[in-house]
Amino acid sequence: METLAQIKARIEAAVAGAVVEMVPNDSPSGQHSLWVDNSHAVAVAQFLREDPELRFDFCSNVTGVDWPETERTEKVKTTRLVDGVETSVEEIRKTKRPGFLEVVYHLYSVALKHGPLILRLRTENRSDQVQVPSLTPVWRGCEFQEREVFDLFGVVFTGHPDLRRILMWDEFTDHPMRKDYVEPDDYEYEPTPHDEVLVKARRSGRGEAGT
Amino acid sequence: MLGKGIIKGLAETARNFFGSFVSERRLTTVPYPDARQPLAENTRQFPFLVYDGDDWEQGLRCVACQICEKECPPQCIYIVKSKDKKPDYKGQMQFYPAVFDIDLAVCMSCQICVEVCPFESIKMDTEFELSTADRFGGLLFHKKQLAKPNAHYHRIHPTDAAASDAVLAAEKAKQEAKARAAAEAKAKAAAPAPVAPPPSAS
Amino acid sequence: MFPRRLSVFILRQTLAAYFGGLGFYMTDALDQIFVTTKQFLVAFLAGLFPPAWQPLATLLISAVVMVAAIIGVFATLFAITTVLERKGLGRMQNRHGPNRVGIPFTQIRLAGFGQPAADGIKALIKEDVVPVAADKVVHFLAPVVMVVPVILAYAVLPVGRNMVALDLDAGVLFFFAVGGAVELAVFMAGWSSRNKYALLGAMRAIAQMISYEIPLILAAVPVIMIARSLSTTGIIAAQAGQAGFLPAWFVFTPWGFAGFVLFMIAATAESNRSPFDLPEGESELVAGYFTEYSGFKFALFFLAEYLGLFVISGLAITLFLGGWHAPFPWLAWLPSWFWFFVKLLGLIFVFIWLRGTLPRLRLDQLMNFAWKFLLPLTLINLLTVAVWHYLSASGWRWAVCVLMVIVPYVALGRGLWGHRRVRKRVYRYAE
Amino acid sequence: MSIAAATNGKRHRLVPPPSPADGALGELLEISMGPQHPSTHGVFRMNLVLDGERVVKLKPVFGYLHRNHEKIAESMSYLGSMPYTDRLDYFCSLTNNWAYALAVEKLAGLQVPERAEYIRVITAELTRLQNHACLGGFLLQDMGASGTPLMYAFREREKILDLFEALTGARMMCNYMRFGGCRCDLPPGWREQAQRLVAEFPAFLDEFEALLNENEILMARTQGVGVLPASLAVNASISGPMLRASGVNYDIRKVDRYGIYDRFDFQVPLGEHGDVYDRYMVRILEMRESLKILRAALADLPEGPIMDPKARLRGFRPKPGEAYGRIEAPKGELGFYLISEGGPHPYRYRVRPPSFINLTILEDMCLGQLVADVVIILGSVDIVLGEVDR
Repeated sequence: METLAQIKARIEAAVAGAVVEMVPNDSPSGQHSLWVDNSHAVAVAQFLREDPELRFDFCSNVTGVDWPETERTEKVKTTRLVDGVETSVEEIRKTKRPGFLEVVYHLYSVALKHGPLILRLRTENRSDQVQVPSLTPVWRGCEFQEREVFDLFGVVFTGHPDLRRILMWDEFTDHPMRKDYVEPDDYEYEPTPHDEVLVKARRSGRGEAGT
Repeated sequence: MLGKGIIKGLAETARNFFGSFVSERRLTTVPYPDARQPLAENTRQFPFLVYDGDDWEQGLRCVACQICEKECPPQCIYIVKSKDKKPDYKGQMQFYPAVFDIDLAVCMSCQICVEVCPFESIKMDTEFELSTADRFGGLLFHKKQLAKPNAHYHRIHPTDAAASDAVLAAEKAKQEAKARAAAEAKAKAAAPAPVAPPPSAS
Repeated sequence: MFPRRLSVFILRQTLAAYFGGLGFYMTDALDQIFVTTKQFLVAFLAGLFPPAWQPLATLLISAVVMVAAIIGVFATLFAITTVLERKGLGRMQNRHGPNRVGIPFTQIRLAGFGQPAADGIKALIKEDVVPVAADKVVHFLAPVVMVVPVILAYAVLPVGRNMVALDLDAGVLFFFAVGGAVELAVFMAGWSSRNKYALLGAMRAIAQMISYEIPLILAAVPVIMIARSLSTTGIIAAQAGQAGFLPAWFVFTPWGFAGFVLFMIAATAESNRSPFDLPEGESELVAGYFTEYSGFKFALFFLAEYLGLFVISGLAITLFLGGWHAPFPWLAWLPSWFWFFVKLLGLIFVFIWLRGTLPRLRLDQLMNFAWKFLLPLTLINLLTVAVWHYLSASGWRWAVCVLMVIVPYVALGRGLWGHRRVRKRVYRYAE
Repeated sequence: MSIAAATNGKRHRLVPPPSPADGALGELLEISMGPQHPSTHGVFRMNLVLDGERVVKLKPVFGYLHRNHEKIAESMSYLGSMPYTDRLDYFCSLTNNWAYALAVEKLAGLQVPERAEYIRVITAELTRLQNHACLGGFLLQDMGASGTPLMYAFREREKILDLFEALTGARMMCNYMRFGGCRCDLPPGWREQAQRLVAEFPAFLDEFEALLNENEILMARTQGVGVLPASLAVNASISGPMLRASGVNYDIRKVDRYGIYDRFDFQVPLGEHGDVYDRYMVRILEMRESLKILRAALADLPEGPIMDPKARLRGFRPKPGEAYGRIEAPKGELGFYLISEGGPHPYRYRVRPPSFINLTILEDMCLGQLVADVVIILGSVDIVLGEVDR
């Protein structure tokens, strides 16, 4: 398989106006990915599937990732002229990353037996601009997985043939895989001897995700 | 010809029909409460607490470090640490669990508590006939029900129990050597040396 | 030891049967024991009535005694068969089968033969659930309508020498006519339940039972042609004696063997047994037409199914397997009813064996099988029996008739599954 | 047929669903097959629209067993999720363990010792054997075979589960593999017991094949039913034996060569027609190939450690980053996608469940077939609801 940079260059050459960005991955797995802009995503996907040297005909895995708005405080050492003397000052810089939802596609090639190529699509925000284009017309295998992402994350796939909830029931309103999801009242609740344990767990903060 | 495969299949079932009367290999099931299949040595069902000696309360190896409670994936363990301390098998003063409950209705027999326990105190039992009519309390096992002697552990998992005893013996020997060294140092220095801190949770 | 004593006994009885010795009278009495008991019972009970009423009373009492006997015997057989079937299937599947239920509150397990009692009690005390939307009257009547014709069919079934409830001249005709009423009950059950599975099951059942009734009857016709009788006792009488070293049963002729196999296949389908159990195919239609039945109504369906199985096996025995005749004259000292039930249990075992082995057919294949395979074969079999009748007894007759059976079988078997060739496949491997 | 040419349409379909406007349809019958139905392999539901007994429309409905495994895993330590993976595809807990361990090892850069790799291959292939054997049984059960093939398969499965119990302590919920190795070494005598099983297994396969392979009813029921062409199979991300039954040579054991699969000599059986019979036969033939792998692996099993010394049981915090690890599970491609933020919990934990994705194409395969075929097509997909619903 070609390197990711080469693929990126070829996409940009083949699909006019496509914005493709490399997303590095620092872990030992070294699986870097490509972020594609929403308006050209289908064309890029089409190209990836049809190109005789890439032939990514097998969309193995589709999943969502929720990135809520985060405020990162970091201490940055800067040099500044204080009273004419250059001194290094520690400065607390707050960076605010707006929240968004991400859809990750893992592509493989059955014909040429290579992969994975990881595509990422991102929504504008987490509340009202949650559309990304559906890649189901390109890879049929995305159908149920995109439905699942819609169900659990609330990403709306434009162009999906049958966008309904798949794992939760139709009347359900929230999206449980989001990081800020709050469990509704459990109407089927009944007391068990296990309750004390759960209360304790919740007190120690273990019940919440990511703590 | 039509029917050849069907006749082959019929011959196969007939062979099994008669075979099941004569061949042990074919008839693998046993009439359960009357006959039982032997359990493998590694078999695990639900956790129990090991105690040394005869008194289950004194000999309990658990020091209420609560690691298993933290690591338990379905959170079925509930421990309350004691206020006071009692000597453990090494003679060191340790906390002990004032309450140690395991909700076996929630436990999924994953053995992670056993793996993370640094004191060789929680092990997996092979008892599985635990059905009860009491939905709310029947499977909530308390410290007394959970405590079982080391001899029981030796009976159900002899290899593991021997290894576990060896680990404890080595630690005890280390501790004694350390105490001896400390005592010698103390004698030499003739000054009060600090007591070795008890191994605490993580 | 016991086996030796038994073998001595068998030898003596066999010799006695041959030479008309001392044992003959004894075996004859044993053979007719139920007949004489009935006569005694009827005479005794009728004697209690005033003389003017006695002819009518005799008739009535005789009928009641016979009905009670038939229901009692075959219901018991049903109970035993359910256990035997589960045990047999279990053994084919390398399991023990039911071996728990015995006498309650004791450790006596009776090898599991207490099971039908437990099942029966359970069925009786279970809640009888009727769907809200069901047609309640029809829903109630269906199991009753199902059982009645099946029991009626027993009237013409000879279970031993002189042991037939009603020796009709048109016995076989009566049998098929009554058997046809079962379809009505099936459709009543399926329709009245207001359940889609039940409806589909009922539709399947109707299609299947009507289709298979034709080959069933046509497979029986050659026997009627040769025996020149529609009476069941007449047909059995035509199979008495020996033909060479084999008994003179119709199954030991080419047309008879073909007829027997065709009859059994059609009978399997008629009684909704695997591999033709589509109307109740549990993996597709949950339980088919009796999906919405529970408790004792369900038990009645179950009973009717098994009674139907017994009676149609009984007819197969009557038509092809020589009825209650012993296979060899030197075994004739065993009572006739014994031989009937031995043959019946043998056929039941075949049904269980098929059930334990074969997967189920699909509906269109089932229909193809009936109309494109069984029906032509039964029609050709009519020709075969005519040829058999008009050729003189010789090796030629055998050869011609065997060919007339085998050639159409192979030819029709080839084209059975339509244009699609069904065959074993060879697979390729990739490195 | 070139794959690209066949997939040029907007949405890839086998049979266009007939609409009532066609005029060919009579009154339609809607049936909700499941969630309580004997042959939907759990709490699976299909909303069927039938014309007579012919399927006009089929919508799979699931989620009855949904417990949000992924969310649970996000609040759990990395190790704590391992026993939960057992419960995904509860028939094949060891391959689930392996896929998860593989993904975490990629994420954290752990090396698995050779002996542990051999043990993983052995347990995974044993898992494959029992899964495929039981699948054959379940398929025949769906076809109405009164449980005989299933019981034969279960008889052999018991022996494999005995091996699992001796090794891991549990028959089904093994929870055996750890990041960087395996939890414990083989107990004494295990290898010989496994070798005995491998030696006896072909006899079972012969018996199974004699019972069924040539059975005319089986062939008539399965051949030409639920055909899935290769191009559609690839486009719909079908994986595992189902993909290979359509004639696509794609076995992750061969493609990724994960673990030590490049050391073993085995072949990949391929179907030609992509129908239910091919799916059944490919699994039967795969069992024979698995036996080859097992024979070799049990013979060359080296001595040595079974855990990476770098691996830690508690306080395991991989560096930030992400990894996707996949293996050829008995049901298809089982992948785990993990994102770490450096904490003790995964930031995102995703299972790529093969049987869930293989269901994508269920409607296409069933259109125009009969109700009885729907059941066996579903059976040949080989789903486990624990994994579909997660």
